[in-house]
Amino acid sequence: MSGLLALWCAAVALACAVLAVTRPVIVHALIWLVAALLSLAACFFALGASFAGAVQVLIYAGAIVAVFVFVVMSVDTSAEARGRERERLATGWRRPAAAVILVAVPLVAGLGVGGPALVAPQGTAQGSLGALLFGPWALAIEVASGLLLAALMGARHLGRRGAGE
Amino acid sequence: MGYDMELTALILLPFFGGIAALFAGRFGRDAERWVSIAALALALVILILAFLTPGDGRWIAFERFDWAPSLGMQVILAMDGLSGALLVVSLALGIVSVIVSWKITEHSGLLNAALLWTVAASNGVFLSFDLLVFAFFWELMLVPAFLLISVWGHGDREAAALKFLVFNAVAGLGLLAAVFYLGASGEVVTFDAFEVAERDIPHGVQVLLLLGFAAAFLVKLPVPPLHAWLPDAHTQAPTAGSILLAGLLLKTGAYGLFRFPPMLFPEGFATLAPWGMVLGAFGSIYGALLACGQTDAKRLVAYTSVAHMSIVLMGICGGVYFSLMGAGVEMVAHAFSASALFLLIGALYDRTGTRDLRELGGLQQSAPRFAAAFAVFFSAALAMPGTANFLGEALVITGMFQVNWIFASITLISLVVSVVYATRLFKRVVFGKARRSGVVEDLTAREMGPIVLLAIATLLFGMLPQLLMGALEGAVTAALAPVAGP
Amino acid sequence: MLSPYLLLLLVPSPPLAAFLMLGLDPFFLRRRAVQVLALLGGVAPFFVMLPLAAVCFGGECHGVVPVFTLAFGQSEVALALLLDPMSTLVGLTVAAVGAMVITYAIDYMSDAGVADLRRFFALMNLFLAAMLTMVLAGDTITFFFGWELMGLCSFFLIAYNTGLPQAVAAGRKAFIITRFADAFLLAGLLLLFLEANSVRLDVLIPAGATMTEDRHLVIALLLLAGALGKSAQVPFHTWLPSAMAGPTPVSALLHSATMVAAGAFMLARFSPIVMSEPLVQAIAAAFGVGTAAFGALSAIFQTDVKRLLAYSSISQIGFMVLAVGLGAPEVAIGHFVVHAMFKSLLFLAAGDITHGSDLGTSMKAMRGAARRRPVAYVAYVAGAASLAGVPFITAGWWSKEAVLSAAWNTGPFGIAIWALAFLTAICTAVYAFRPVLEALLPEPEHRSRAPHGHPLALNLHHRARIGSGFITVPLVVLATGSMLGGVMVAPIISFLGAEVPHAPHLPALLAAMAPFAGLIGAAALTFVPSLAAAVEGAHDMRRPTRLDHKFQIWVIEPYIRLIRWLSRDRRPRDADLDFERQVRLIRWLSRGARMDGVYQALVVRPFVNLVRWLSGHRGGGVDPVGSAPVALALRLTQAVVGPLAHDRFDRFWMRSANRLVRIWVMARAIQTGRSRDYALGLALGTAALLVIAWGTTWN
Amino acid sequence: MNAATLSILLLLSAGLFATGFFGLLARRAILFQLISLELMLAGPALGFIAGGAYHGGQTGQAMFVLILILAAAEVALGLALYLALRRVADVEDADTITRLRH
Repeated sequence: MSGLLALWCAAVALACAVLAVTRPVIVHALIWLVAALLSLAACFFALGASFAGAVQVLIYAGAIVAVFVFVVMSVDTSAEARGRERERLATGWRRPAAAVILVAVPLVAGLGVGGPALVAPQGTAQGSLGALLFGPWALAIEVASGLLLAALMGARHLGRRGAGE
Repeated sequence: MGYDMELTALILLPFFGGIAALFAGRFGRDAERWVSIAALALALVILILAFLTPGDGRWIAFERFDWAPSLGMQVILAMDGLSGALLVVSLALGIVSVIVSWKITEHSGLLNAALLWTVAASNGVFLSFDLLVFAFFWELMLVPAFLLISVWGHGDREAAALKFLVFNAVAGLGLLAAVFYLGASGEVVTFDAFEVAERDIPHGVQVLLLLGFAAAFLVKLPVPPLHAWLPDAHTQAPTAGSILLAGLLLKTGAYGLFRFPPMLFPEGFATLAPWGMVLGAFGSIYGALLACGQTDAKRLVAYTSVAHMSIVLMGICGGVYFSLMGAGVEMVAHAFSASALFLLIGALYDRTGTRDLRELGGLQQSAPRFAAAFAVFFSAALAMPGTANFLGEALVITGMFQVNWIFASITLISLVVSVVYATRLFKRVVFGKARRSGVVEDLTAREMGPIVLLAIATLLFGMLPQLLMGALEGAVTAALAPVAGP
Repeated sequence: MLSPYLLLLLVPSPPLAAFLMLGLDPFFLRRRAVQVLALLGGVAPFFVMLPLAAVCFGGECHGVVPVFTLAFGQSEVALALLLDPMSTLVGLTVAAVGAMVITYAIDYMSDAGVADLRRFFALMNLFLAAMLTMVLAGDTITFFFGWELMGLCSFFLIAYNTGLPQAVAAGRKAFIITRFADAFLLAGLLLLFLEANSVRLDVLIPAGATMTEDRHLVIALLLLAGALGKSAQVPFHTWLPSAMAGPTPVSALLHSATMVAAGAFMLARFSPIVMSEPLVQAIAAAFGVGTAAFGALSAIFQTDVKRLLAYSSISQIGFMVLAVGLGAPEVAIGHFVVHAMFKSLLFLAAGDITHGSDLGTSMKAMRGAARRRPVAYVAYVAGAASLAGVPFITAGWWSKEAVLSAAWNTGPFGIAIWALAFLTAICTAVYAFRPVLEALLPEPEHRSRAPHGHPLALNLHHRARIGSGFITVPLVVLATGSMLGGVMVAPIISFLGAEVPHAPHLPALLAAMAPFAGLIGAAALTFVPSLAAAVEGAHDMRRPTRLDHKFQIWVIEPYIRLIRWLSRDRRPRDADLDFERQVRLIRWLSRGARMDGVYQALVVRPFVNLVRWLSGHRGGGVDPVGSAPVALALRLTQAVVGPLAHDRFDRFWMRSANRLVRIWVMARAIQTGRSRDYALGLALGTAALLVIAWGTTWN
Repeated sequence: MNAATLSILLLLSAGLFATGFFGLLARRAILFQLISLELMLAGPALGFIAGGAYHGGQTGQAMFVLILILAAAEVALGLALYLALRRVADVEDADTITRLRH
């Protein structure tokens, strides 16, 4: 049951994602992105990863998209800009599509055909995520935090008025 | 004789004097010139002192010290009358050339350095008896001379300098190859000319080696058909360069020929000497004829140098006492007279801006002192009795009569032709009316100094030849002995 | 005690010192100082010679003053001055003539600028010193030194008017021709030195005389050739008439008494060597008499006084050479002394008369001389009489008679030579008296500016200013010498140690008549207008007027018959052709047998062509021999290095490099700078990785 | 949850990734590319969570946390860059920024 729900939510997320990348208007695309991310959050809940689902909602759909929204407010949304976007997409989709197929076919085929025999499921999650993250994975977390710090500083630097002038 | 440094000093003094002159310019006006003159004058004093101290018979002074004994390299410097006379010539002409180029301000430090280095290198040539060191100085000489022509020359100076360099450097290879063979062919590797002279070299090898030596010497001499560099180099060189070329560089060729072939390859020399005389006879006429046809005064004098040095070659190859002595005297005499003519023509060029015989003239009226100086060296050029040039040529002719009267007759003919070109030069420059040159300022005191010096030298050695011939006696007998001996 | 011979050193010293002071320009001199110095230098040798001559005539006449000794090799070369009868006599003569000429020149040249004056007197003094050195030389080196120095001085002196191209050309010509002859002399002297191993005349001449080899002949011939050149004998004579472009005192000193006569002196000096070879002797005699005759004939037709005197010198020195050839060098010296006096007198007098004339030294300038310059005219008459050999009262007769007698006494050939010499003597009288008679003619009407004035007139000086004593005294002294010197001829010859030759009465009488015959001829040439015009016309290359009938019969007719006979011409006589021949003869003679043309064609032109060819004109390359190695090297470079210049390795590397560049250009097209394209690249790379992974790991 | 579900989930996650990838390549506006990047990160996140659920460990969620951090950093920098570009050169088309080429 939960498996089917997860499948459904994932399928919806995929559909929303397809819509998100093909909308000519940025606000629409952003809405569809939020939809896709929220569907994924539902999927995570269905799969029993409730922490992941919660974080997904909080950070992805909340924080990140909020940031997007701030930025989007400065974007030109005139009719001709929309037309330009549509025209760009109409003329330039074939080569990316071919490339994506080139990537996707071996990926999917590799997963599907002759993939490794899947180990039998071992029930629900055992142990605590926190113990894992702040135990054996502490180093990875530190690295990630360093990355975040760097990103923060970079964003601060880039956002400084007059930096590039 | 003890271990002295006087001969080394004769080479090193001008060399370091040149380096000093290079930088002296920033310490005062004309400082580089005074430094040069001081260095040369000091060397001259040392040389005269060396003359006055008694030598050991054959050599007035002798020095020997090791350099790289494992490679058989050592420095052997020896001076007899011949080298001594030529050293006097080289130092005196060095001073003259410094004085002559007094007014050249462009890179004057380097100019004086180049003059002094030329003198130093040719002094090295005149003194060295280690063949490798000799060859080293031989090639070294080309560098400052090349600079002199290419930096301070006139007209197409780069081409002339290159021609000079290519001719002499290529010919120098022959010398170098022969020297290396000589050094390496013995049981012990040595370049000591005295030791090499003791060896028994097969006749054919001697001829080959002699050809290598002769290539370098004959080009430097120069004798037709190897003379093509000389007129260009002389014409384009500055006055000081012409003086050193005519007075020193040509003499190194004659000196080498005088000294080494009879000493190292007596049999080979005896084989090739007749051909040398043929070349010399041809050159003496050919150079004189071409001198008659020139319109550039410097080129004319350059071709007379070819003719006179050919006579020297003939004298050396004659191999009898008179001809060798004549060649020695002619070498010294020509150094003075040709340099003086170059000096005069250079002074004329400074005033008029032309050396074209068709444009000059009227010196007699406008500049009597100039004309008188011309007259003196004009007489020397055509071998007037009383000048050292006559003594040299008469002695060569005497020797030639002992060897072969045909060569003597040819030399006499070249004497007659010398009147044709000399009077032509004189007529065009001194007589007649000023065609383009206008009124020429007479010689200044600074120009008169060297000219009087050279005139006195020319006439002194002509009137009192004992001074010169006594000095040459030893070298002449040494060159004579291997040929005449058993 | 010092030997009196040491005075010998002092003989050439004063003029030499004067030369040094004047010529080397050590200090400023005023005009008067220059003249005083020149005069002192010129006159002093005579006064130094006088005591020496006294010693010598006193009987002690063999002194050698060694100057210094050169030791070289096995030989010793001792330079010395020598006093013997010959050098005493000739030295005295030269010193006297030199003193007179320089005295005369003080006045004659007084209009020249100070610088030119200095140069002139410096060279004159040097010349005098050189001649004296040569005469007194005791060895061949000193001898040759003086000999050559004279040649050099003659070049400078003839070309004294440096602005005048023909004077300069004449100087060069003189110098080159005499140098050519000197080469022979030098060869002879050097060979002699090699034979005798000494340069001292007192050693060398006896040694040379006893040689009995072929070399002896060669040496004698070489010496003879040297003498002929210096003395302007045929065929070397051409330089002397041209040399008249020099100022008159130069001609008087160089070309009458000293330089040209030096050849004769040299032959006399070396006569023991020359005389011991009969062939050389015969050649010398033939050249001497031939030159004498030729010079006299040429002189007759001259229209310029100085040129006339130049040919006269050629002719007279021919007599001296003849005397040496006949084996009588003492007679030659006698003639030398006399000739020196009267010839310099003639030059000086003619110079004085023509001085300042618009006509230069043309014969016409002599006209009216008796009125204008009586002293000079009388002196000229005296000189001319001596030259013509008027019997008894002139010195010339005595010395010439000695030469003629010597010829007569030599034998059958001698009589032939005598005949030729006799005819020459007649011709001599003709040309000697021509200017004398010309002077009696009235002066030309308008003497102002002749349109075709003599070129020398360009540089003329005007009348003398200093005081005529400087001109008159030399003229009077020399004239006296020319007239009364005859009494000295016999003593001179015997002083030199020979007998005065005496001919039988008949030839002596005939010879005595020669001057008078010549006087008639001269009168005919001067006063018969048609003849005078013919001479003038022939010289000017113009067609002459019809010649006088008598002259036609006696002189021209035989000549034309001779020509017709020689050329086997049997055609009827053609008057125009005959005229043509006459004119051609006179013209030929007046131009010195056109030897100049011959030299021009045989020597000068080929020489110039050769030189021009060698210097790149006339189709040759510049300096063909010198450029040959260069051309060879260039050719070699082209042949060997040329193909290698397109280096295959180099080409390969260059092609690879080009290809790389092309690839780089293509590769660069991928690099668009657009992040999307890089993303595409990433995608493709990922795809490829995935395909590989699919093919490997998962299987 | 069985293996078939996992396979389908993985396929869907691959589809998400491919969609994001397509968007990255096809869109020229920088904001769209950033959105696409978010999707590209979301795909693997789904894969990790699905795998974690299947295997029953916490590692899937741990990896998701890392991806999340990455995504946050990327968005922060990307948007800052976008704003800087807008401000400096008034650029919103990624293709016009080609100075890398030079």
